[in-house]
Amino acid sequence: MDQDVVIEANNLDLTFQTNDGPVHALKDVNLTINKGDFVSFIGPSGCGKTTFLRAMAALEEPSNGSITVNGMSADEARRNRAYGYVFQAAGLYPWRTIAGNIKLPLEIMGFSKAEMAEHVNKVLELVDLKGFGKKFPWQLSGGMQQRASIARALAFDADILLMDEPFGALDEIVRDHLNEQLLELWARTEKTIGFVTHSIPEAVYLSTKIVVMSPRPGRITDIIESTLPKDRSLDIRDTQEFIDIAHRVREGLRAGHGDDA
Amino acid sequence: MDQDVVIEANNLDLTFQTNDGPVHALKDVNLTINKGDFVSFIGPSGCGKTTFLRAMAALEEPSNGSITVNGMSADEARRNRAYGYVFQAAGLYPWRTIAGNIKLPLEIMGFSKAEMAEHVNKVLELVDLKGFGKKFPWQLSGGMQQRASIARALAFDADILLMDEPFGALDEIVRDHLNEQLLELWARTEKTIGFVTHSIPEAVYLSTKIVVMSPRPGRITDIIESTLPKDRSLDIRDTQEFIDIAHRVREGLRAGHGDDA
Amino acid sequence: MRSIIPILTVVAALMAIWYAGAIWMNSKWALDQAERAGVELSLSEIVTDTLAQERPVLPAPHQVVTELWQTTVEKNITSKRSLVFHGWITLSATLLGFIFGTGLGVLLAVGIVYSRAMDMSVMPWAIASQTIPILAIAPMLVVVMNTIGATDFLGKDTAEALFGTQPAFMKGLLPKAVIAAYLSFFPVVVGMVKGLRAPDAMQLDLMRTYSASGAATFWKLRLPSSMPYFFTSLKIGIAASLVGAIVAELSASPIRGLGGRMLTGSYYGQTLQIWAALIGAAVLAAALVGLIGALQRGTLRRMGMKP
Amino acid sequence: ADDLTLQLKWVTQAQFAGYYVALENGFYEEEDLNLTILPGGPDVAPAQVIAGGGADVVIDWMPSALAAREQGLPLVNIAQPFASSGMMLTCRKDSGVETPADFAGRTLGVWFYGNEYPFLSWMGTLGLSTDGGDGVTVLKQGFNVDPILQGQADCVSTMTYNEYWQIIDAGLGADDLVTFKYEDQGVATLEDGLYVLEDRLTDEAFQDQLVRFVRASMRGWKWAEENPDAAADIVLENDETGAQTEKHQRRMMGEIAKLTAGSDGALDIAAYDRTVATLLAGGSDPVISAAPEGAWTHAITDAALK
Amino acid sequence: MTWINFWLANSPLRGTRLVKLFVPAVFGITLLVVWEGLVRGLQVPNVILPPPTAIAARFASSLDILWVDFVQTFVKGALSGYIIGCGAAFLTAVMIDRSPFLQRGLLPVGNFIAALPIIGTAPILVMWFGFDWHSKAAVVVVMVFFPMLVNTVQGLAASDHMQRDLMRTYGASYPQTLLKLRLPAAMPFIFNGLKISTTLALIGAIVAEFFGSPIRGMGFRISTEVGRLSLDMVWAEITVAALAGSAFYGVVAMIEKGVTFWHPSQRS
Ligand SMILES: Nc1ncnc2c1ncn2[C@@H]1O[C@H](COP(=O)(O)OP(=O)(O)OP(=O)(O)O)[C@@H](O)[C@H]1O
Ligand SMILES: Nc1ncnc2c1ncn2[C@@H]1O[C@H](COP(=O)(O)OP(=O)(O)OP(=O)(O)O)[C@@H](O)[C@H]1O
Ligand SMILES: Cc1ncc(C[n+]2csc(CCO)c2C)c(N)n1
Ligand SMILES: [Mg+2]
Ligand SMILES: [Mg+2]
Repeated sequence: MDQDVVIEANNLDLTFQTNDGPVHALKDVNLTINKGDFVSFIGPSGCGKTTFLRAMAALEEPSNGSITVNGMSADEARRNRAYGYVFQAAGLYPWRTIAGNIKLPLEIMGFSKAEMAEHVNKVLELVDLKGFGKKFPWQLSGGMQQRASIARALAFDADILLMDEPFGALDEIVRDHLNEQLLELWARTEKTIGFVTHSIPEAVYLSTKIVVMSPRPGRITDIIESTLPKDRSLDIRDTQEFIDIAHRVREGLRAGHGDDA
Repeated sequence: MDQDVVIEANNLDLTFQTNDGPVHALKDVNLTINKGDFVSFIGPSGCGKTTFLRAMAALEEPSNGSITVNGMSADEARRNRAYGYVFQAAGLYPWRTIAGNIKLPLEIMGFSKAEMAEHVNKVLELVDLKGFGKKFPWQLSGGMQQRASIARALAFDADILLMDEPFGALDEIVRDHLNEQLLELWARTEKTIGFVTHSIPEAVYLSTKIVVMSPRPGRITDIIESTLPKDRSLDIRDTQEFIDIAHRVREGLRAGHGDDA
Repeated sequence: MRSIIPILTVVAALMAIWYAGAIWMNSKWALDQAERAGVELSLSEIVTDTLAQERPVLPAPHQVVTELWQTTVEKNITSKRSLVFHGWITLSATLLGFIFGTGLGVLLAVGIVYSRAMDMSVMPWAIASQTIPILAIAPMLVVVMNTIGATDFLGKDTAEALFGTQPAFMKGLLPKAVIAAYLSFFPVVVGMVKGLRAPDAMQLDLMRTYSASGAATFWKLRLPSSMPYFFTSLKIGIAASLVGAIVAELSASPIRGLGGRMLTGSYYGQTLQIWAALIGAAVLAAALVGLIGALQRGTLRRMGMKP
Repeated sequence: ADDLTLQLKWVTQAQFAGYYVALENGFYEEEDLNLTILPGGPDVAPAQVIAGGGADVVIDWMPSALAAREQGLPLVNIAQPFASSGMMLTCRKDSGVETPADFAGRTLGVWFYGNEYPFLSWMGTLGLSTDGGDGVTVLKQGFNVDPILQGQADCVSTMTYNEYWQIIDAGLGADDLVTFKYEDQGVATLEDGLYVLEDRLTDEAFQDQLVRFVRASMRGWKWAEENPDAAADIVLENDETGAQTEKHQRRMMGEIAKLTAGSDGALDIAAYDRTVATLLAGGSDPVISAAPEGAWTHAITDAALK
Repeated sequence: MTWINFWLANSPLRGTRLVKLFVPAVFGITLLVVWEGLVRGLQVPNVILPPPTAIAARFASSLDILWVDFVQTFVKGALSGYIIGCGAAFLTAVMIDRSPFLQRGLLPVGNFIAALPIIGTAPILVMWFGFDWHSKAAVVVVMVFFPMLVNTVQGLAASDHMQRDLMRTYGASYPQTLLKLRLPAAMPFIFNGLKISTTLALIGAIVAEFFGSPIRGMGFRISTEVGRLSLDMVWAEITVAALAGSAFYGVVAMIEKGVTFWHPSQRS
């Protein structure tokens, strides 16, 4: 079991200093993610989901406690290019076309020209943006930009995918479609995925593990191991098991809100 | 009846010229919105919802056809400050605090100091951001930024509210809460609301009229007049009537996607 | 082309002001002269006199244009009396200095952005360097460069081997270019430091998730984001470079170029010659700035920055 | 041929005709010298150039050369082609200045950059302070005579051979002006002389080069005095700025000839002593504090004029 | 020496004010020591480059002259010219920003006029405005105008689409958009111009004095003392210029930090 641990957070604290006092974004967070896990993070807005994901990717420095990835520090893992990261906002570079944006990580990681073209085409198709490769970001709708940023993270084969509300700006049908695609990709490649979402059904449908968080200070209130089989179709959402898990998540979420209202 | 028309689009066409050819964002769009309507726009990503909303607010110039607001041109209406607009991305000014951002329209419209403070407090509370007034945008989570931008649009009493996926980055519970708040506000103030969303239940729950759109070129494929009573609680989502309407919307949406896949 | 009419309008307004100014400023002299000669001048006499003085306080535009015409079109461009010849002397120092200066400026900016030690130690001294009056150290610099023999571009012998005779502009080019570079590197440093720091946190974080090397972050993120600042700096930098070249011409030997023309014009009281050189320099500056503007528009359009 | 570099005090003009004539007519070549003439300018200090090794011989005015000597730069006068001074103070008659007694309270334009010493000595002997008050108000005059034309100064410094004529050219008549020649006021100081660094004079080979250089230069000056118009034309040809006019240079050559007249190149000791006395007499603030030693030599001219 | 700097700059102390002053000081002292060593070692004549110790001695013994010159050149000439020039450029930028017609017409012509080189304009401005500080201020005005104008115009165009659209939805008037959006968004650029102009102002005021001046002022002193070969005095004046200029720049940079705290380049 032990060699399968990919991400491990121990007593993680993270405090931001701001102009009017410190903000405790994460407090005493413990979590173990194993290889091949699909972990969803859910919780009220501002509870620290993004901060936690960023800490895993070594984009934030914990104030206390430790976080290890693949047995090394998060920062070493970052330097080994262990992550594909999708930011909450699309964050495309405005001076590059969509194809150029997707190509960016490939250029940096030294892919060949031919490989790049192939990867770009593949992921553009995956997110349903074929034909938009030559457009600039501001010529795309909000949802299209978000899909482009997903494509950018998928273009290279990182073992760990960290996705911060990737499907927030998409309609149900595209979302369902991308959910299926993502599950398929995950099953095929055995990636480890950390996934922030606000949609309870999405979290339940996708995850092997659901982490419920609550704010001020941000902490984990519940960790739900999914009992659903790894191989899932969309129909699974009508099963009692699914509904039960969703219920438990909703309760956790509500409790988190209660604290504070 | 006729004097109640607030927004009227006639044979609206809108084409963007891009580096690789024109994009037909809107084609032959006709729509009438009456005073006090709550109109939702739903459709696949890239179908022109944002563009349509922007055209109503005179932020885009139609290539063809006309759009009138309160009997005048959209641009005149804009200059008469008829709109409150929530953009798809938060778009807060980084040099202003959250409270400062919310104050912005009030300053422009010449509110007094006392009024400003009052309005700011009220809407900060409404979107559950009390205590964050003094923070700068980059110190807030994505969802908090979006709520701040909603607060900014609500801070002054525009007769027409145009909201582009305002609740996209919020979790179910906050979302439900804000949905209720919004309905309450709408019922109390008789505002006319244009609302882009990707959530079918949200569209059905909120709207008196649901506009289903489909892409390439962007056009209206269905307009559904809701038969739900104006006074709604969240429980209404379990009624058959609600489920029927949702079903019709889903069908329309699926048809739109079909065109293209 | 749409800008032709506005430009012409503004130019016309300017000319009107200029003519009025010429009459006003030169009239004192005309009246003075008349008084000493004991005659009364009518208004029209004043106007004709003020617009045709040989040593006007402010020459009339047509006088300057005539002088320009005579010293450009009507002179062989290799003649020492041709403004084109002198313009080229100045331009060559400007361009060489600009290339040095921009190169140095960009390098320093990169160093400052990437190394905290450089940021803290170089920046204050770069600022201090610019507060040193260039006209004061230019002569010292010329003397020193003269002493170590670094005055000609390529050197006389090399140039002769390459071109037969040493092209005139190469003689004494280096000190002028160094001074031009000295003035032009600073705006580039300031603008580029700001520009290279312009990427926002998320854009930088993206690079960090790729564990991008410093070089990759530079080429793919910092440099593209700095482009608007870069071009603005270049525009100021090339104007500064021209000023540097002209200043340097006062301390260089032999005295020539547009700066030399201004100096000797002033020394021999040839107001028209000063103005012709002045306008010549401004035309040069405008052309150079315009060129960079065109480059900027082209680049930014290719980068999809503006519809 | 031996390479030799001469740094002029100012831009190429008839003031330096002798050297250009000698160069163009091959006088230096005949002496087996390969002479390079470096024109000066407002921002070129000949003493600094020679200190930096940029020139072998420089042309400078004696006041500034002696001041440099006091600063620790051992300049030595090896020849003095200019016998008399061309410096004047030129005033507008309508300003009311008629004699030096009228200077008090006036605004006077003066050249600085090492050219101010004769003026300061003069004011010293007149007992006028130069920092406003009951003395005179001094302006640092630019390159040109604008201050007097614009009425910003009552008097400006002029040279007989240049600035004075610019005032005339500008339209003021000679009878609108009052001029005070330093020669006439008894405060004349020696102008354009040839200076080298003292320690190099011990080098026999260099001495020999200087001898040939001075000989050829004086030949040039003689020729220029005899053929003023041709000399002016030679100057014009060597002017890199193309700014000089024939009229002005010919007239300047004529005036210059008056200043070089009477000099065979050898320094006149009486004139030297008078210069030193003037500089030492500068009131409370003399230009030099003690009579210099070894600031001149006749060795070169003696050999050259044999 | 250098390694001290690298160590300090990367040590945990790096944020402290002390280190911020110390690091450039170490660099500067290194420079001065090398200078002193070179001048003495190579026996460079004092009339070419005096050693720092000689300059310091001269500085200390001439404080009264240096002060008078400083007031004449910096306070009267540079500062007033800076304020007028930057103000005028700023207003021009705002003015032509409002009118596309003027923008297309005035910007190229404005660039053109501002590109007139100081060597040419200084004698003319001295002729027009007299010998005292007024003409120096005028030279400074002409010199700082262009950099300030270019930066401000560029800055006023720097707000992004959505930020501008927001203002449009409020039906904001032009002055409101200017005040609440375009100016704040332009601040990073405007401060760029202001910073570059600080050094230009000082240079302009000093250089202008070469073309005629009363007998005080930093430029007057420099040009006069070069002619007199008192290079130590020249460098003492240069030191004053460098100190005053750096302080001037530092003040503007500090204000910038306060005003544009929100810009990514100011957050690290
Ligand atoms: N400024 C622009 N220039 C060029 N094309 C544009 C521009 N803005 C939008 N488009 C194109 O117009 C179409 C409609 O875009 P719009 O933003 O209206 O979509 P949307 O329905 O809001 O989608 P989403 O749900 O993803 O936000 C898209 O194909 C988009 O690429
Ligand atoms: N750079 C920062 N400086 C100061 N405070 C910050 C910063 N980033 C985040 N915070 C604060 O940390 C807390 C957690 O923010 P985080 O972005 O992790 O929330 P989240 O769970 O991702 O919320 P959302 O669902 O709205 O995106 C918030 O209270 C936020 O205000
Ligand atoms: C800055 C400046 N300094 C001196 C002069 C005057 N000047 C011109 S030629 C000459 C004689 C020396 O060759 C002198 C004293 C000036 N016009 N400008
Ligand atoms: Mg978040
Ligand atoms: Mg949209």
